[in-house]
Amino acid sequence: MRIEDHPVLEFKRGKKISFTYNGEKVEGYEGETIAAALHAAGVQVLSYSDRHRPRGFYCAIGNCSSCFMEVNGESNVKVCIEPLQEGMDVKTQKGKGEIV
Amino acid sequence: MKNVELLVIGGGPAGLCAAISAAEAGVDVLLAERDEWLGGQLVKQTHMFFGSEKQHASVRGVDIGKLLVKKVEEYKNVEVMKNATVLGLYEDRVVTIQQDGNYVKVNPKSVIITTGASEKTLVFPNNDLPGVYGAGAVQTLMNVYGVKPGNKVLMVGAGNIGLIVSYQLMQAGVDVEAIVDASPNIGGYLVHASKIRRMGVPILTRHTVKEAIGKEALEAAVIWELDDKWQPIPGSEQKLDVDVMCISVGLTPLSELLWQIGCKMEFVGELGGFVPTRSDKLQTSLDGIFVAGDVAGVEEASSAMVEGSLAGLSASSYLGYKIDVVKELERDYLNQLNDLRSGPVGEKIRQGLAKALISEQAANPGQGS
Amino acid sequence: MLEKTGVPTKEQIDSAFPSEERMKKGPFVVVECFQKIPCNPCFTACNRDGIKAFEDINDLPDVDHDNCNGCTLCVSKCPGLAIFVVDMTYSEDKALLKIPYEFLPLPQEGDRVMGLSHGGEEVEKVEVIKVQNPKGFDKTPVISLAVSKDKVKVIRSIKVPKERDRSEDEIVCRCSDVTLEEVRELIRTGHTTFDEIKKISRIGMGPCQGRTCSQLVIREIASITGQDPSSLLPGTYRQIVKSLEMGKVIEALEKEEQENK
Amino acid sequence: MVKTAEVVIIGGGISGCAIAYNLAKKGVKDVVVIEKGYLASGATGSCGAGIRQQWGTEMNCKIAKMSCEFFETANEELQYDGDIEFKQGGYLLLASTDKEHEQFKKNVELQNSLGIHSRMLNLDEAKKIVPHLNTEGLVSTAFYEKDGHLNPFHATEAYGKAAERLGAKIYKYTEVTGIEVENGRVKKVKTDKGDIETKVVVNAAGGHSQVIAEMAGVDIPVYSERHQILVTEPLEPLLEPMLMSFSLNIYCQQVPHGGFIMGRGDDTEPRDLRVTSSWQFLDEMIKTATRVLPPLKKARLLRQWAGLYNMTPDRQPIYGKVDEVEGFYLAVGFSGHGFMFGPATGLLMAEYILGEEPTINIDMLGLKRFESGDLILEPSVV
Repeated sequence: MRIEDHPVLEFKRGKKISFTYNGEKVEGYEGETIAAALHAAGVQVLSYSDRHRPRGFYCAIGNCSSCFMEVNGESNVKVCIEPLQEGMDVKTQKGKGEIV
Repeated sequence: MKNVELLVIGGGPAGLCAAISAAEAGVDVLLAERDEWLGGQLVKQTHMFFGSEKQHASVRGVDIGKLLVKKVEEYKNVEVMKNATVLGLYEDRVVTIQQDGNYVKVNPKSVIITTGASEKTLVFPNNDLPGVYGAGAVQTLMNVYGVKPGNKVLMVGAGNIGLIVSYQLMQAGVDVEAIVDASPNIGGYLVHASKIRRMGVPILTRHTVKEAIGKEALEAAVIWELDDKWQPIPGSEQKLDVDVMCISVGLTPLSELLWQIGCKMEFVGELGGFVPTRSDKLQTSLDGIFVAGDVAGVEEASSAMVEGSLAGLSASSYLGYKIDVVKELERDYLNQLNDLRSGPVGEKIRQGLAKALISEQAANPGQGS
Repeated sequence: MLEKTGVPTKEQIDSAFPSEERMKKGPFVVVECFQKIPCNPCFTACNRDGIKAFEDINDLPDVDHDNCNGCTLCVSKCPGLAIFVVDMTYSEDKALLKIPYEFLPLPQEGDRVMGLSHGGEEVEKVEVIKVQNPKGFDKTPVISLAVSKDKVKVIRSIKVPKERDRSEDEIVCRCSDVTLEEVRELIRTGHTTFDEIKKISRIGMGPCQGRTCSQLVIREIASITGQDPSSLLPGTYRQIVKSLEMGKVIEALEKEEQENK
Repeated sequence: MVKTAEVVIIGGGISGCAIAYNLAKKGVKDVVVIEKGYLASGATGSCGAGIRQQWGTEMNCKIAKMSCEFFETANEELQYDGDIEFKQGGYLLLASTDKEHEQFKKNVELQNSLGIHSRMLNLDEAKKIVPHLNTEGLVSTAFYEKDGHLNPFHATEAYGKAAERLGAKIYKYTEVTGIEVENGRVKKVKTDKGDIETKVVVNAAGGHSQVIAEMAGVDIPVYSERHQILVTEPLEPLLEPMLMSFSLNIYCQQVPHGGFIMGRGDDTEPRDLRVTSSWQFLDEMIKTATRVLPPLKKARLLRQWAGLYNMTPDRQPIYGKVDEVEGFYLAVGFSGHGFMFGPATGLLMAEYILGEEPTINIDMLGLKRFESGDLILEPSVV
């Protein structure tokens, strides 16, 4: 799903890093968001709403609430704007988040 | 709490130009940008801009962004905060900001709000299914991060953004199955439409989405035709096998901060929704609060840049900076804006602005000009 | 014919209609009861002697069109659903036809639905003017339809599209999963500003702060109430624009304190 | 709009709607409610919406108990097709000083004597109810499990709809512009949508009650000040009861939707009708809340707002007539607890206006008490 050749743009990707998605190892690049890395890996469903509807990102700029995931144990993280970091533990969020 | 002379909220084309123009006048500027990068939507624009040389016509948006960023960074009196979302504008003019997750307060003497616009959306069955994305999101994903949104796309909306993003999708190697628009006519520039059409992409006016189909993510979309009363025609359904639906049904000014602080607002449909009333020099109804760009009315990036420069100039004057050529510069910016808004395509903008403009005296009763 | 197919003959139907003069005077009842069975609720329902007294419970109802004013009381009472009301004076080109209808989904006022004949054939699209379903009708709703004047003897039922109800899937507010139908229902029950709808439904109170939904809601208000969208306020915007971890405020305050020392 | 009415109630908050409902239920035909915005758009809709029976004066205890008992069956009683979301998670009041501890003990004694079975809990017992409570600096707590919280918009809507079913008329988005008084009697209520002739006017205008009273030429000893609130993003259930501390100046609870709602008072607030928000409130509120319930540090703040407290000198409401203007009645000055008193306000005012035998005698809450100086100060207010 990554664009390799583009007629106008050149993508200078950062260092390759790995993180876990629901326990499985996934690779992404430094400098991209969690949502971008997951999308490149073919993951579209990021959370399930209160009524159990599957949700992906929608705005990709942190405006809406469609992309909440659990990151390193923290709920309600907007992964469309959250930078990816080496070793992050990312999980699908179901319903409302928790703080303990 | 940090005291600043001028806070510019938003580092898109309007904000960058505002910061440059004020810095040039000698003002100490703090520029707060929500994203990790400056340039706003320019960063995603791979196409060449219209307009004239003064607004960098025939240069690609992404390169205009780079030019402006470079210029801003040359000024010692501009401090840039990236990854910094302004959270609140309070009545004592204190501004709270979240930067890299941290909470910061600043106390500016003057503020230029250039927060841009946000995308409108649509309601249809399963409109919240993963794979149904805003056009801006698709642009960010592919032009900032180099990730394809999917393989086959239905574009909803044939305004400039819908057309441009369709073109960009094709450049990224993604198939655009069709572009639909509920209106009887294509809303965007026709040259944009033609360059897509000649690549074999159907543009279906008077068509809209009936529903999205899919269990966990988008698997198909059903579109149907509308009659001249905008009612769907049963039996006209077409099912398209797409894994991405891109919603591009217009922009509306992102005006929350203006409401928070109590700027006078007016609904102007031609400008995308509620906009602040302002003088022709972009002073709002509140002393020392200026606006520029899409937040003042949705237009093209070229006008946003000129408005930014003008607002920067107005804020400098407000802060007491004497610029020799201020009248000349003002006239130049106003003339540029007039040019960009002249002609048949600018008709709507001109009508809208007429409703939002108030005299400088009325905009700012405390400050004689 | 009636005996073999359930469809009455033209003569039978004609016999249920009053004179031309009477038809011009206003609403009247059409009782299409052509078989003697032991039944008289129509007589009992009428409180103005519109149906003449039965000598035998097996009598066919005999309508006194001078007394009947088309009040509709008997329509939902007829166990055979054989009573209709027609008003030829409804408008220049349309007549009002009231029919009993016991199926779901019920049509909604303003819907355009297919009118069906005695034999169930599609006749013409008709507009639903009123849907009456009060307790007293005991689950036999009466639907008022605007039909072409020459179809008052033809249309006796309607076909309401049974398309799967997709309203659950039309999401206006992602934060609180509020659907379009929920919003429309609130508008129909008198909630006519964004703020009012926001408070009662939580739309716009979630983490997106109304950025995604407010324009959709305002458009619905405008279209249902017929107001100009420019006269509708977008609701109150309050600090803060984007959610903030409370611990970060504490950190900032501690830092501030240290700097002040 | 109607031209005449038996009773015109000014204010479509919980008080106004509950009074309208009770009057209509008692057979008054033409009851009209005039509301400037939408139902509950003023103080009712901006309040913390807690329901507490643990009060320090007999009158407040009685009124609160009566109201709470009504809310328990309000969905059915008012035939509401929605849900008022009444959750009885209790109120846990935190005592930080021995003095406060003693006051609580006194209050509990009074409450128990009135059928409110509150009790003192030591800190270990309190932690069983709120495991994440930071007990540092606390002395003891008082708890009553029947206190709780409900949704102010749905509660007011339920009353309004029920009143309308009984024939009352509610005019939303209608602003009262004047009250005509002739020969010491109310005669007419003027609004921006037309005038209504009436012999009875009820001032239930919450934060704007003094403005309405002035229109009838009446000076009432109340003032309004803003109180601010903040709410977090919705979270999975974590806190069952409302937490409240008078000395720390905080109330904090998690509503059924998942958000934490918290507020505090501020003595330095100017006495006016502004409902803007301040960053100073955020700072102070967050400091206290995260101290009382440390996991809140991880919670994300979503939004802040403010509403008006309509304050009286003794922090108890003013119910009843005004001697100088016949037909002008007051249900004002709730000092921050008008919402939780709503059902009692509705019933007691209806009885009072119709001259019926009162369920609770409210004479001592009349306007006269301020002349005689016969004040019993409510000690337990945030």
